[in-house]
Amino acid sequence: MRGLIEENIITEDGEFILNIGPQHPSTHGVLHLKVWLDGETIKKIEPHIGYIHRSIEKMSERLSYRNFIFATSRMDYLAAHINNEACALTIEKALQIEATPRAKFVRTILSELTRLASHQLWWGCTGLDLGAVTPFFYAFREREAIMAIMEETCGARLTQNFMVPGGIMTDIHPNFQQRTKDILEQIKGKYKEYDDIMSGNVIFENRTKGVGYLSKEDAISFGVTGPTARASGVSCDIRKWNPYSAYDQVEFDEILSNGGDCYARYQVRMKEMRQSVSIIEQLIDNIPEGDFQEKTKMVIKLPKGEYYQRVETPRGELGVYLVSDGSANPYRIKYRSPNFSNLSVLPAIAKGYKIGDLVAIMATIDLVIPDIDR
Amino acid sequence: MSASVIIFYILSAIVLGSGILAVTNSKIFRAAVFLLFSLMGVAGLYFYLNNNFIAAVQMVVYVGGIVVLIIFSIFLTQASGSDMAKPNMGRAFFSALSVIIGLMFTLLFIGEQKFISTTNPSIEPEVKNIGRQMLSTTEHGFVLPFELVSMLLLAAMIGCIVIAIKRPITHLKEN
Amino acid sequence: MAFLVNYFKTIYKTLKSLLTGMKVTGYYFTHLREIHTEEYPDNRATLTMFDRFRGEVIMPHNTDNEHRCTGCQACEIACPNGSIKIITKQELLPDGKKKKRIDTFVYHLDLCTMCNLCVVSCPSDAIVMGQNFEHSVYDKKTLKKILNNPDSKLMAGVE
Amino acid sequence: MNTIFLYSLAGLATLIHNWLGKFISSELGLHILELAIIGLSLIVFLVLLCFFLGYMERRVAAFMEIRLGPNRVGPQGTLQIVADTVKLLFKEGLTPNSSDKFLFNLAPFIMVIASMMAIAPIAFAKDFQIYDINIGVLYVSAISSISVLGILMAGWSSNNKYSLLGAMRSGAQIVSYELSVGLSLISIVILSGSLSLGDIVLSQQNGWWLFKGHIPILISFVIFIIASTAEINRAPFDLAEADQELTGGFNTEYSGMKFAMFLLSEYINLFIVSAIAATLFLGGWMPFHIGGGPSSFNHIMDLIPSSIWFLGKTFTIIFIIMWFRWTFPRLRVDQLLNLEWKYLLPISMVNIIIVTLIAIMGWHF
Repeated sequence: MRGLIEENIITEDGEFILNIGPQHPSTHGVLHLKVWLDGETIKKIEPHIGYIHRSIEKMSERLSYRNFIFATSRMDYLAAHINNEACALTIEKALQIEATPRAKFVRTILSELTRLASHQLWWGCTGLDLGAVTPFFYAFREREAIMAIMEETCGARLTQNFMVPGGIMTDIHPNFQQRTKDILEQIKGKYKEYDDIMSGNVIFENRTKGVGYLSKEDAISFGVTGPTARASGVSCDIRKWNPYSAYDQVEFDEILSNGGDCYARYQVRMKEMRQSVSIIEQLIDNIPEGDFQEKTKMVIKLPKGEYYQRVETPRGELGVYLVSDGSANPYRIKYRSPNFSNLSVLPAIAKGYKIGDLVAIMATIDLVIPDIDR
Repeated sequence: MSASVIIFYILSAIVLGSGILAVTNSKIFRAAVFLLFSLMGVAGLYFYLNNNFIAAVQMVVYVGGIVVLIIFSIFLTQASGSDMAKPNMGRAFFSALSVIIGLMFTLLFIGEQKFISTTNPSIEPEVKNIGRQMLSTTEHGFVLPFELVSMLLLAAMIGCIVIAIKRPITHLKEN
Repeated sequence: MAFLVNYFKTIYKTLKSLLTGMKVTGYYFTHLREIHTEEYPDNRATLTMFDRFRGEVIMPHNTDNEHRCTGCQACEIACPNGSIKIITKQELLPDGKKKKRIDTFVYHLDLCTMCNLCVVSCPSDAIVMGQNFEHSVYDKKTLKKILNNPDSKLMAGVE
Repeated sequence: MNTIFLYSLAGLATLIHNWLGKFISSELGLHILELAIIGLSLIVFLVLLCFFLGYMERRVAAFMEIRLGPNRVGPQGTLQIVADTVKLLFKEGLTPNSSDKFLFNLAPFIMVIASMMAIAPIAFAKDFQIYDINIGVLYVSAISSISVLGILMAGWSSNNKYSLLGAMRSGAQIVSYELSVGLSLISIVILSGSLSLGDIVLSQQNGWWLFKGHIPILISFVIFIIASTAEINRAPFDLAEADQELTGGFNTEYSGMKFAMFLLSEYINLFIVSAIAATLFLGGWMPFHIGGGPSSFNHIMDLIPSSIWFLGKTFTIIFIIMWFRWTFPRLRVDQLLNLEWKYLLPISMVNIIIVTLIAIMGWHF
């Protein structure tokens, strides 16, 4: 018998290193965290990424401007619409055209529906990570209805690829408006249930309050964006600061909180869901008639130059940096993905907490691993 | 040989066998597990003697309390997996000597002891009787042993803490 | 005293919140009509996909075994993954002219991401998205499909 | 008030004993045979019980999660758990190369033996008890302390860091929650004046302790349910397993039949704590009587067999514990210990003083 090799358990310095991932239930993907532990307390975290790198940026250099958009659906697969929209907006910016008003409205509605669906999934997964299995199914019930809208109008549930330069791919389905209104009513009726089973639950509150504190300064210096940063008091909503599509035509609040802990992040997202519902409600009855797509050339060639467009995904700021050399293919594309920056703050804020807290922190940062690696 | 004798021998074999294994095993965790079996065998002997209350207390105190504490402290020490170092010859000699002397001492006492079967009725382990006996200071009272048992638990706890204290691990680095 | 009041307040709040949570799950336990399970293989007979659902690329043929594909290869260019390959041939028309016609329309289902770009780019609406989504096969080779039927012709009037 | 018309199962045991006595003359042989019969029927009963509990848990979970649950194998999916067992039986039981193989293989057996031993003093029906030990309550709590050793052994011998952390957690958890369980059990012992489960049931002839003992007993009932949920490592106290944090904790490395044995012991433990709660607080097999109420009502209650009463109460408590599991998030390890040392233990200590006062003054009914 080889015996128990104590070096396996504890290193020579007496350190206890736990490898969380690449396959682990609460990393939501193939993220590998090397965690130095002292008992159950985290001393240090080192994220190891790259297990799911698919070189989407490099691949896009080979594709035409119409074609490369589809690949971005696979980055943050929970916000495929918004990723696609970012690319379409970049191309429109370079071509100096704008999408038709109808397309703008539909884009905004679809983006907010995506945000709702993404936050629903996040809500369920947060419960799941904290050990409550049931909320996951309640979240999926509403998410399923949103996915049905996507399927009916866009043709696909997750990787829709509905955005094209100049507008949307096809016109909306005749049922689109009615279905959207129905789902909004359904979600509005479920707010109380969500609060009853999760937000107000004392175990949940104790698990999240005061856990994973992220200060405003840290949030800014680590480049954290999205609800994670807004929970620390950083105003960074692109929809407010740099409105695109139809966001300049709707009234909504940027949800800010000064808590900085997991509970604040949770509350910010929960309130954002209400804001998304209100945005859709403002738009859904006012979709202007007209073309759904601005006429563009068969082969799009962008003028030589550099273009940058940013949008607000459910997880933060997605920036598309595009360099064109005047040909039909992009010269270089770089995505500034929100999850990559948000992950970078994890080692800083998880230090000193327990393993159980690490799961809560990861859940409330809402990491989507394919978006980190791209 | 009647059934009760067979049961007695089986229990004794468990107690002694696992006791010896506990002492001789070079892996501290396994030694603790064998100690556990030995103590459970003792509890079995109490059950065999129809003294259920003492048997249950044996289980609660030793199995549930002391062995768990020992195992816990083993967890906290860093060398729980590796073989323990062999004791040096001098120590082994003296400990063997003391064991032999102790054994002879015990045998001597057992030889001298006349086992008289008692005619007193056994005390029913009712809650009232247990309570009276435990808290009385008279002849059949057990308040002193009762307090001593708590001392034993305290001693076990302190011992565990002593074992668990982190030793400087310089020797590992030198190698 | 304030400590004790707080202590019992915490206990009261805790129990209340826990019971509120149990009320939700208890409600669903007793209301079985709220069940949302899709019994997929069993509901195959009644299952209808949305008409826009993108399951696979198909090429509709009419009753005369005619399709609308002119072989312009716009879809092949539009496809980001190279899942479409059009092999053309020269065909002699009755009026003596030679014209480019498709020989085989090869479609690699295993490469396709259902992005719909080929359908959108087709100038003659020759290909559409089918609703079939049960694509699992035992042999990967069968995922390479030829969309035009054997001996099919270009529909009259489509250029 | 000796108006209990319950059908007694005592005759059954005598019948079997006499019938077997016709064939076997030796006293020893008869004893061994009877022991074997009891053991075998117990194992069969427990396995069937676990099948049922497994099915029940899945269905309860599914209905709470707006799902259907198992509905493919057998009528209404009842045979799903059999299919799972067959699968687990045929699955390879892997033993990690660098594990302590002796302890690794021993741990599941320790767990199952500990759970099965604890079932001995439980009264399933009137006069139907495997062993009416005179210290039943103490016996159960003594035996249940062995199972923690099984978890510790499993966690340590797997040579896996997740398992080790799980074992550490469960050790701290079970050792501390044993106190609350013990104290809430003692509150009933004080009132009934007996440690024997049979006597405790009989002492509830004119009303269950939950009603007779006023609010303090209600409090100790709640504490018992919470603390015993923690002691059997079920959610929201399943820190030793904690799938989302420790990927299964102490049983991460187990597969096949050895894993199934952990599952078996978990369900048996669930049954035992529920049975103990039913016996101590809800009167065991004792029917529901209204003291001084209409005798016809009490008579109708007596017509229901005692085993139905016992199993009904037990499964109600099992359902409540399952309900906990499918509603609440998991506690963190420090919060778990906080709950015990800051809330449950002080409350139960004060509670036991009040119960003692009630018992001395005779305020209970």
